[in-house]
Amino acid sequence: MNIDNSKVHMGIAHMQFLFKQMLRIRRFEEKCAELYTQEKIRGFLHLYIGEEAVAVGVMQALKAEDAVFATYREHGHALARGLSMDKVMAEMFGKVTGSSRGRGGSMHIFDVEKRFYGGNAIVAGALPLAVGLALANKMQKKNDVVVCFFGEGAVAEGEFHESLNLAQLWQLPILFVCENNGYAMGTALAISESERHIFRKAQSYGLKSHAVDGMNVVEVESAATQYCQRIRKGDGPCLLECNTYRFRGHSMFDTQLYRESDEVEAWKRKGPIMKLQRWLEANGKLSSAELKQIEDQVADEINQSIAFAERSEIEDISDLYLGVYGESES
Amino acid sequence: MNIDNSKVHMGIAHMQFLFKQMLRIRRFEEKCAELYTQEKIRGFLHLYIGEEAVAVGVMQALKAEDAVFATYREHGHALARGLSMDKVMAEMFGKVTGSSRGRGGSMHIFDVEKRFYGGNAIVAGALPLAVGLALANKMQKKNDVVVCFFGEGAVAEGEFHESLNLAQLWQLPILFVCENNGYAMGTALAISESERHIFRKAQSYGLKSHAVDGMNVVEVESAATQYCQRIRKGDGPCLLECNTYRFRGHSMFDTQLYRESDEVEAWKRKGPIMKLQRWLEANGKLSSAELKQIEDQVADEINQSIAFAERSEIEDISDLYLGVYGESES
Amino acid sequence: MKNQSLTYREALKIAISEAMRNDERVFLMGEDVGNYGGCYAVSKGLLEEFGADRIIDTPLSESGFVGAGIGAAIGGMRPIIEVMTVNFSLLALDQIVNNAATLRHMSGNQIGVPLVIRMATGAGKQLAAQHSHSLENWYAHVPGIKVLAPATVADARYMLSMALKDPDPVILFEHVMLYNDSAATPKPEDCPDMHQACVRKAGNDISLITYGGSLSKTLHAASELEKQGISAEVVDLRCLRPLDTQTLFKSVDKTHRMIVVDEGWRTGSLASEICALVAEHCFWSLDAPPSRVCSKEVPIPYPQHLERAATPQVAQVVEAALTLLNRDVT
Amino acid sequence: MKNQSLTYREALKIAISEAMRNDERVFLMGEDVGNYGGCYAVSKGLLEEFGADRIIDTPLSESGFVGAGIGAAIGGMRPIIEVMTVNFSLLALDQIVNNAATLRHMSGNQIGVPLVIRMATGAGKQLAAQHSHSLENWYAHVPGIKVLAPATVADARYMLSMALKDPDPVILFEHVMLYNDSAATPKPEDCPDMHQACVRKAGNDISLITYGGSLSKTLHAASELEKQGISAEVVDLRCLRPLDTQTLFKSVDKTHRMIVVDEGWRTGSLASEICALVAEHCFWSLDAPPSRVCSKEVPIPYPQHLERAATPQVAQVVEAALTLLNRDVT
Ligand SMILES: Cc1ncc(C[n+]2csc(CCOP(=O)(O)OP(=O)(O)O)c2C)c(N)n1
Ligand SMILES: Cc1ncc(C[n+]2csc(CCOP(=O)(O)OP(=O)(O)O)c2C)c(N)n1
Ligand SMILES: [Mg+2]
Ligand SMILES: [Mg+2]
Repeated sequence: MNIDNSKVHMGIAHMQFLFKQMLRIRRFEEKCAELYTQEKIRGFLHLYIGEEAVAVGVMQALKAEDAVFATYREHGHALARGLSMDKVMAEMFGKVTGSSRGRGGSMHIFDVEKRFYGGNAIVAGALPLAVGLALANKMQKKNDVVVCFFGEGAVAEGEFHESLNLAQLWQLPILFVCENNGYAMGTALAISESERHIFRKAQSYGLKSHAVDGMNVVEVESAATQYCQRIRKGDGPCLLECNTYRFRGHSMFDTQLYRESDEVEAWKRKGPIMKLQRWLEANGKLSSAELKQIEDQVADEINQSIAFAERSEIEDISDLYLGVYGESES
Repeated sequence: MNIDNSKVHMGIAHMQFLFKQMLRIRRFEEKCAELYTQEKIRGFLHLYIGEEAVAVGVMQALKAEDAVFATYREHGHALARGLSMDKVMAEMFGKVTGSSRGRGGSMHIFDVEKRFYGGNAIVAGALPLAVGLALANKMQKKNDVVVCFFGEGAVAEGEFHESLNLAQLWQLPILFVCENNGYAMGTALAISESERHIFRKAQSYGLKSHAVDGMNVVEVESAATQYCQRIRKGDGPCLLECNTYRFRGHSMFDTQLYRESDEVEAWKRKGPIMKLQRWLEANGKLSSAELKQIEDQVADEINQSIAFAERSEIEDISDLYLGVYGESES
Repeated sequence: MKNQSLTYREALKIAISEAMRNDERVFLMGEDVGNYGGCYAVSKGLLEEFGADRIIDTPLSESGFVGAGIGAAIGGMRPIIEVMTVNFSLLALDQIVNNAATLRHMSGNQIGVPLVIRMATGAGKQLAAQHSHSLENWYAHVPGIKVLAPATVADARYMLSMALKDPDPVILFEHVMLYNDSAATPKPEDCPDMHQACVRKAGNDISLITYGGSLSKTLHAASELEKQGISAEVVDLRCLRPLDTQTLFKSVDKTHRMIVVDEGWRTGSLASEICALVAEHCFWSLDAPPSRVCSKEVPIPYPQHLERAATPQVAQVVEAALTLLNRDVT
Repeated sequence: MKNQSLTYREALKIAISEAMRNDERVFLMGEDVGNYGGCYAVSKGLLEEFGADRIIDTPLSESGFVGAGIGAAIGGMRPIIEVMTVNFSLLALDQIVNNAATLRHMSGNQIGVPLVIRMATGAGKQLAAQHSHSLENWYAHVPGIKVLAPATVADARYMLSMALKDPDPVILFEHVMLYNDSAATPKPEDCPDMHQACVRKAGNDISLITYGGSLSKTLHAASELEKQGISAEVVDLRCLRPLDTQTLFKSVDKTHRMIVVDEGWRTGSLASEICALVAEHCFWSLDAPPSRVCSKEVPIPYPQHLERAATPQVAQVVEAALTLLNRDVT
């Protein structure tokens, strides 16, 4: 793993932090998969396992004022953005203490305090929203960045096209992050895109864009940081393509007929957590005691979140209508 | 005007034919504008005046089996495709003898015998249809070309994006023709597209594409012919960008606040009919007697079409429901 | 200045510019709202007053810019989005239904979308099947949004500012046949709260319930009935979601007979909803079945006689009333 | 082989493969219908049998591939288009309403669109607000299309082939909760003509009108009522457009009381239409107001107790019936 990335100078503490963030997501989701089979979590559950470096890397580039839009595969983004694991777990349990009062579940985690705008289960549906929030920022003369995550499958949707064009025409402060994991459900990139380099598509709208190894958290952070700097200066929107892979099925229902296990295994060997761990270990920056400590901390946090979710109440049915409409200003 | 286009060898008779075709459209529409002020024609009326070289040039590349999809600005395409002027005029009058029984009016001229599939008043709405017809052709192992016309304004719509991607992925026998007249209603290209070269956008999907002078009918015919040959060979979809200009407003309601009359005048001096006429004259291929004869023939045809439309009946109200649903096969 | 009269179009323009002067968060965005002056000329002159930063001409990207409006509302602005006509709003429905209407509830009441979407609706201008829809009832079906149908100059003048004060997305339908209507300069008291239905003419024998573009036809029918000694009450619904059922039921409980006049296609229309409500709640006070005068179930055709035959007309309302009252239909 | 039972899912698959074997114009197209096997596993195995030319995996481009289906139908094919769920069909509505439903009439009966669009619908799987819509009534509002809601395994088995013989676009709604239902191998005679409503249980005291995913709940309610000595008739509408009003009115004229059970949001629902029709046509034979059991007017929430509270349940139907019959509600 190459961490001699010229553009960013990272201390060891930060590298360990990145490692822990990715591990939190990984262990959290492994637990979610279990909880799903126990029917504690229901509906659709889309795991991010294998792709943790993307969310964790990108979030490092953001400030508190920046905003994030994600997809239905957003546990990783929520945790990396700093949402409390308790709230996220409670949301998956459908409890009223969840980040969206339990109404959204796995696909609709929101936390406005963290400027985390969900959780959107319509593929490409969040792109226009992100463009609009960036427009609001620009109109209010704010330099804050809006980040919008989406999969390579979303690129085929008309809303991708409309959104990139608007963002570039209006020179908006927005970072598009394409998580190219090679598949949209069972549809391989070659079946969904005539141009398979998403960054080239973005360039065709005039956006600054390139692709990075999405399994390398350092590379992702470095690229995102540079783009965010650019965006904050008012130099217009960028798109970062992160090449990555999901190790699990699309959702818990997926029988994965569409890909060979060899392919999955090959990608697993490039796993972002394992590689960073090996590098840290090889450089003497992660002793087995330290590793155990991190694993224990993560396990504790997860266990606590489950306990919290378990003991939380479900929303009262009499609140069903709460928030269909808001309260009038005047 | 450069007609030494290396790829196509055109006889003088053909050049005269092109001239007459363009003149038919021009005079027809000038008359339509009059008839509109007389309230014989109603609804929206979008004139093609100035852009005749595009439809006339492209249609020369087509065979009877090929299919055409156009926009709400499609009188020119209909006439150039060989629809009877009587039927087209009657359609504009809303008479039952019109090409669509008068139900469509100016924006919805259909003639299935001529494989002329309208007349679509939703910007970019015909692109997916054209892709589908091309798919049907390919599935039926036919080499026929589907041509789809649309304005540069349509390029911003998601359906443009989805359609080009599908066409290229599936290697369909389709020719997209972008009539780039610089404006979508009052919106200049610079306001609607971050990439102002439409052919470059097409290239970003992998389509073969380039731009031609849309005021030069010979150049348009030549380019369309080459693309159609390519397409018939099974070499996949192409997009031809034709740079052109509409001399009149977007529709009869347009007060044209958005452009300078200087600009309009400058483009008028590049008018496709005038230029071809001058070239023919300069080369001794169009005597004033011949010109007069052509003008007379065109005038006759138009007068006849008006007489036909005038004396035609309107559809009986009892037929209102005809064609909401078809008759069952079995 | 006294008794100066104002058109519906002017009233809307004044409402927009007033809102923009009073609140810098308000801006207007849509296709051709700026340089062209608005497809129905509502915003003519506003670009000069407010500049291109607040009167934003968008590319043809309905889903994109409506979604961007939603995002901008989330970001603290108060956007007025103009979708040229309801016909094109189909392209933005995903954003309206899956995001605008849903975000507040789904996020557990964290996110509001204070947004106004204006669109033209209805038939009458001979614009044929793709430009003549009345889909108000589709929108009225969706929890989370509000739907207004200003039918008078006063409502055009004041409903928009009420809508802008609402914390939720409000869809404002402007019937195309109303723009040229004029009336004496309205005063705020001419416009009751946007949630209220309004008795436009009091009567005792029968209730005629209507909204939007059908109000004037219905009032006309009421005066025809008056000549035949029948006292019809005309209720203008004004707010199509949520419905002011109190005013509705009060009228029917008084007159014991009801006809709904609605330009939507009959099946699944707003008229159906009104009939269902009245049948449920006023069943015992009805002296005759509720009745609907709606559009015929055909795509609206271009020619005037067929367009008229397809849409509700005064004579049909009169006839329906006479039938309900067991009077001879002349 | 005798009495072998079949799931709803299998019945659909058999219907598709049978159609494809019998008619080479038939093909299946949609997101993940091939390699993945269909998002609800309906088409699993069909790719192997028919190959990628007839089982076409599309990119995420709902408007594009639905439009392409319409174009292919015009071009002589008989496409079956799968839109994963009705929620995503919003992205394709423009194509369905402005093209599929409209082309035949608008072209003066020249063009037919023999197309079947299948989509999953409804709540019950805890998929939350963006994945649980029941928008059948939106489609049932539109002239030019037909709408089917197979509620039984037999209908799943045979309605599709009837739809494929229809000369017009047919939308087929498959409720998500039905896919695992199973029944003895159905015979063609178990499936009446697709245009007919069906009395699923005869009764005399009250008519329960329903369709699709609510049929089993309604039958369940009817047997609960039976236990209380109330004889309920259950009518399955099956075809939502055009409606079989004859069967509907006959039932109500017999029982004199009616409840409609419909998973759509109450306001503007199909239930409203049925109530309106019955109020108009059976007014004098009704002994009590018509009544509706529908979904609550909220975006459907994720947790099971709220999802249940938001959608029609057996107990509510029973209660509504007892109320209408003036029985004590226990
Ligand atoms: C508009 C729309 N169409 C279809 C779906 C169903 N669906 C959910 S996720 C998905 C695949 C998306 O793939 P991609 O964008 O690559 O993201 P990934 O799941 O790989 O992270 C599909 C087809 C949807 N949610 N929204
Ligand atoms: C989806 C949609 N949005 C808006 C309109 C209104 N409209 C009709 S034509 C037009 C401009 C289209 O411009 P362009 O594609 O460049 O074609 P041109 O008129 O210049 O030939 C607009 C905005 C429409 N018909 N359909
Ligand atoms: Mg993917
Ligand atoms: Mg143009």
